[in-house]
Amino acid sequence: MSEETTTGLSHNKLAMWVFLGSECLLFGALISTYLLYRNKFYDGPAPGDIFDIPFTSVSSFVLLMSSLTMVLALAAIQRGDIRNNRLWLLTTALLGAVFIGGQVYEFTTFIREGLGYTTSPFSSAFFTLTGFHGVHVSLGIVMLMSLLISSYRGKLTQKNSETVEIIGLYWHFVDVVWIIIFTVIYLVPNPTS
Amino acid sequence: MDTSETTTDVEEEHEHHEHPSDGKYMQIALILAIITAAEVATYFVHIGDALIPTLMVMMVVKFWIVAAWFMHLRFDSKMFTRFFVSGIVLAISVYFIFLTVFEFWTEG
Amino acid sequence: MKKVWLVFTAAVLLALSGCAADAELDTLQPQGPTARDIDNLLDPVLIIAYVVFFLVFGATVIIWWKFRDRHEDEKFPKQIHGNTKLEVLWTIIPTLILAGVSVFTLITLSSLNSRETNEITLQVENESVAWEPEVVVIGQQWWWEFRYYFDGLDGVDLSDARNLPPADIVTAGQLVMPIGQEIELSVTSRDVIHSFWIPALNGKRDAAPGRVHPWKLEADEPGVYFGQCTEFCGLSHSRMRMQAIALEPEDFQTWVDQQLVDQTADQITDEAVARGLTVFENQCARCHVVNGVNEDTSIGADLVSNAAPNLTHFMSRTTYAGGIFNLYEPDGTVDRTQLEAWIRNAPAEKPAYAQGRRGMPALGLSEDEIDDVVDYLQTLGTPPSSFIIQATEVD
Amino acid sequence: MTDTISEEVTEEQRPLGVYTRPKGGNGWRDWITTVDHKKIGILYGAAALFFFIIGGIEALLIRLQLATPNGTVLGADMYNQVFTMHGVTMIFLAAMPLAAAFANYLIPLQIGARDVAFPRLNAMSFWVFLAGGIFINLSWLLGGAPDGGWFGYAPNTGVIFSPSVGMDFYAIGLQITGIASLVSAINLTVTVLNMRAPGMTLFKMPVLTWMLFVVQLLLVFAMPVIAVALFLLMFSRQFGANFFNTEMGADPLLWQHLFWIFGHPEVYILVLPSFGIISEVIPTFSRKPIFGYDFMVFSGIAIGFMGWGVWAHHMFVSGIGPLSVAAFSLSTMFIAVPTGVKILNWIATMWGGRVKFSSPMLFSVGVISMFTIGGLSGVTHALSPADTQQTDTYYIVAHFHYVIFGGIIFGLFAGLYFWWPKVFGHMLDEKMGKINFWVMLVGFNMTFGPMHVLGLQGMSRRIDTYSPGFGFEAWNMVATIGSFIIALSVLIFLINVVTSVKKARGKPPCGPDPWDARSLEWMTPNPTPEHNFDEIPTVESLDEFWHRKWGTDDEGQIVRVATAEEVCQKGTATGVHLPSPSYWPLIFAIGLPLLGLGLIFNLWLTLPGGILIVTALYAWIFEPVDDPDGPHGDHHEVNEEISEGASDV
Repeated sequence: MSEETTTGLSHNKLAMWVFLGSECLLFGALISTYLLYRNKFYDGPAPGDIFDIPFTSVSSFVLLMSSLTMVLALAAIQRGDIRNNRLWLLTTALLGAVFIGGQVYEFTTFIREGLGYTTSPFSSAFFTLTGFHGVHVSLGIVMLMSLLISSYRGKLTQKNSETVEIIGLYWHFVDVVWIIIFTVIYLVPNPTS
Repeated sequence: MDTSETTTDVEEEHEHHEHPSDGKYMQIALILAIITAAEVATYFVHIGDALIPTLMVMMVVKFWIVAAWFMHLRFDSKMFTRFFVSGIVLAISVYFIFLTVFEFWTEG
Repeated sequence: MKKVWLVFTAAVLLALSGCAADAELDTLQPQGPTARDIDNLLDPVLIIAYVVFFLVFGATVIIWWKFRDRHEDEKFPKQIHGNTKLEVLWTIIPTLILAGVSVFTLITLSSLNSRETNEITLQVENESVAWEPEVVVIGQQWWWEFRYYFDGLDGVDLSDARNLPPADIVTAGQLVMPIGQEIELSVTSRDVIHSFWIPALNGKRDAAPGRVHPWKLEADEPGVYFGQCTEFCGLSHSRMRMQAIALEPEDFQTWVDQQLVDQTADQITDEAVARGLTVFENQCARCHVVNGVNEDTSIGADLVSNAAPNLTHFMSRTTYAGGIFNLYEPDGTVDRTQLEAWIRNAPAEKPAYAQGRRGMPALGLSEDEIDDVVDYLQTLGTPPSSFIIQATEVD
Repeated sequence: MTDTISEEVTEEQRPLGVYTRPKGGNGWRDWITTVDHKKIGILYGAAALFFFIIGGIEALLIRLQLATPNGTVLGADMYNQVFTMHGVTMIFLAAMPLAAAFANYLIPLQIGARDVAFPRLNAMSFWVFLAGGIFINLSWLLGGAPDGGWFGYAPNTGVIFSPSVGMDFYAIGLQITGIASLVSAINLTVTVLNMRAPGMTLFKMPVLTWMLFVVQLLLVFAMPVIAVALFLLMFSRQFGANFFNTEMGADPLLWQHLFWIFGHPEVYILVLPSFGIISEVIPTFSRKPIFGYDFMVFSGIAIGFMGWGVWAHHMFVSGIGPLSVAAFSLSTMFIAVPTGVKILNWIATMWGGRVKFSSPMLFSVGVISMFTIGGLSGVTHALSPADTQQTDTYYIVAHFHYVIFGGIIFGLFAGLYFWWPKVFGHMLDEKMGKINFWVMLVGFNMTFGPMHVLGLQGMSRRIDTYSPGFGFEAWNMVATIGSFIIALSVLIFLINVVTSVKKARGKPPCGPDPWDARSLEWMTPNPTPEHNFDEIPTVESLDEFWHRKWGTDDEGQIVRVATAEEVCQKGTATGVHLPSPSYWPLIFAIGLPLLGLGLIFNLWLTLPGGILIVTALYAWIFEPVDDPDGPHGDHHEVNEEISEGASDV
């Protein structure tokens, strides 16, 4: 299909990359907003008081590894190996779900410790940033599950491996955003109250 | 914005380099895991002033590895890299200025 | 096309040359050094702009006359695809002009941001005080407050404008200052963003809640200099005005002396005034302060901005209600009709959002109570000189 | 929602059985399901003109209120809503979609393509934009329009200071139109890169396509920034987030930065299409090629790029530090250079030409002279100390109306007159077009010229009234009269449209090349047939169409080598395989405002909205690529290219 275009690139893949370029500005704005407000914790808990680095490290690692399984799923479908493709797609979705589960657990813990969405500018910025990322991951999981369903209906074959590749690009992007968030928001020493 | 280059627009060679094998992907993931472990270690081992630069370097390396290998930017058309890098560079420069105007860096 | 332009340009030039008679807010008639710096930067650039405009416009007119196609034949003009030298030239020339302009811009900018430390000696309660002229300027919906701290601002935390320590002088609507002095302003806000602007003396500076922005004013001559809030701040943005009143140093000292006097009830002999004081204490004192009657702390809690104008020296000002009504007629008598109308039903006189705790509500006072409270208000403070009263009148 | 289809189709064509595609046809059903970029372009244009008229009525109300001191036409509360909606409507619902109309209609034609890369996404962009536009305007009926200004500065837009639902409509409505802009921008970016005719390198693209391409890139990168700002506002208002809660230490300048990081590129998003349009019109009517094509393209790119580094010049008095002011002051000054280059190049294009002042050309010359005024007053704002006197006064209002009306609306009108025959197959009346221009020019200068004076005399912006005695009376009256003259000129345009349509009824279309034009779109007959090109032309040079008509003889004289009729395609190709219409873009678009209303009024409403959106998305994905029952032509070479060229997303 792609041979027909001027650049030789497929429309869909090019569009996904343009979209990812756009997403950089979106997450950039959210991260900058967070950085601006990380000190503004008003009367509520400070980031340094509540972040649980070991826990987040584990869930970050899970998300990172889902990138591996995603690329393995792509490699499988490109070989025409439908069985492994399904296996890795499912694993990726599961790892993503584990990450989301971790985020839900983290959020509930924070709320229990007194950091609600409206507690302070810091809390609003934190939940908004990580929430946006979480929504991205969740959408990714929905897309992966759709791929799986489509695979079991026999629609996902070597011929349309590009669909897997494009959803994979999105998935990896969401992963690299978390690489940044994990370092900038969690690991860089945080203010305490 | 750098799509203005004239040379590549028609007939960009259709690259079909061999993608890495599954084993290679596993190796890359292992490297990523090691860097992550090192990152997390900085939380427990205090390395003083070098901390933030070290973290940033590790973050960029991880980012680059995922983008280059898992997202295939190494093997794919430069056009993709261009859009992604445009977004990243624009985001970094704009938001860097943004934070500078807020005197974020000097506040500490 | 040509004619329209000639007429229009002539009109613009006329206006720019400062012919406008009634133009208290005119930005091109500076009355102080800072405003003059700005004007001196703008004028030459305006001339450059006119030259460039007439070049472009002249070229268009020449094309119109010389290169218009008058014969409908198929003859083609010389096909020119461009001229790199020419294009480089007209990239470089504007760049150089702008580089020159930017140098002057930076010079003016730095003078705009420079601070002169000049202490003046004031008599405050029989003590000599070396005061570096500083005024805290606070915007709120929809009026300005000015606070004077004669001990300086070093110990004053301005980060929360809704909870400020008591000041020596608190006034509203009119900033009073000595001439020939650079007055340092600390501009902030109690609710939304406003912008403080006295065009004859300086450009504007936003008043933003949670932020303190330095600014300055200096006037050459005594006078009343008009201003208007210029950042859109909600319903009555257009009705948020202010003035800077510049006085000779000795008049300023007199003004300070008068402002430092508190209002005590035992001065009151007139019965109507005494009844007015009762009305004030029962109704107005919830939001308004009169030094000597109630305290300058945590009043106005009914309001979003946490503050209403301090009325201790109400009669010493010539305007009220956010600078939109004149307190005095040109002959110096008090305009009671307007003042009574204001107290009777403020929201009818000036759009506000009283039910949303912004702006003065209608208090439902009886006509007698209104009369009494106006009688009382008229005892607050010393009227200004007739020079100021007349300078306030715009019409 | 689905057509009943009697004929048998294979499983492959109808994967889930239910999601068939509507058939092409005529009437309203065709318009709401169309994926044809030309029809979508027309829809964009019609919707934009509709909103332009609404925004214009709002402008007239503003001018009536300000005609005399102490005006009482609107009152403070209504005035604030009207001026806010005037800005929002004109920028987001009139100027941007009118430019999108040109982009949609012309980009594929100018690069020699059959359609955009993603026809259904293109339809979705339009319907989502329209849904957003209607949604924002619903606020008039559902509790009051936004009243915080189009710039929506925090914290004045918070619930305490703006308790009506107006600002909720603003935040959510602009988010919806933002989705439309972003999707459309990605679509057109891919189209320009991927769907050019053989031989059309980037530097053989018409200047208009180039400028529109830069605009799409700006949109791709700028829309997410306003999206974040609007999310922060929406979360603050809906869920009590503290992004602008200064009592908790939030900084009100956060909004301003995010808004203007988007807002300044937005200015170039608005102005570059107009620059592109007049770069097509001026060479055509001067009978000369554009002077310095490369410079024109590069200055466009430079403007787009530099547009990212000047945003804080909207904030010179906001309290950012003096160093920031100095830096942004300098960057702003130098953005005048590429703009100036463009103006000089247009003049050089006309210079020495044989210039026909037809109505598109008049409007283009209008752009050059009026935009110059706006640009020069812009330089005076770049002097940051002087800007402390000018900002938020009518001097700024004058400045940006000279840019937006003088520079953009005039350009878009030039485009309307120029491409009208291309789109509708008949010309607009030339005489009325010229009258239209002169009336508009006079009205425009009468309205906005005096505002320079008013601003320098110290009249603040966004005030609903002013007192007598400040010298504002006379010029305000002149401006109000001027605004009605502008309204008259728009009326003349509308009358021109109606009478021209009537006159053309029953007559054959105008010839293929009414202006002796230069670019590829004129190689198709007028009006453009549904399939655009019978055969995709191979491009050898810039101004390909012109070069096929004209050559040079031995003495270097320009001579005709072919008539336009010979060069133009006949538009008679049959069986060209075009993407099939679809319901789902529209269904998807209907879901969004429901979601928005649900967030504002009752969360239950989000349920039908969400169901529509999810259904539409899945139906979209599982919809077969082609209408299985639609006509299939013979698959010769060209047809293969079409079905492959336009993707199915």
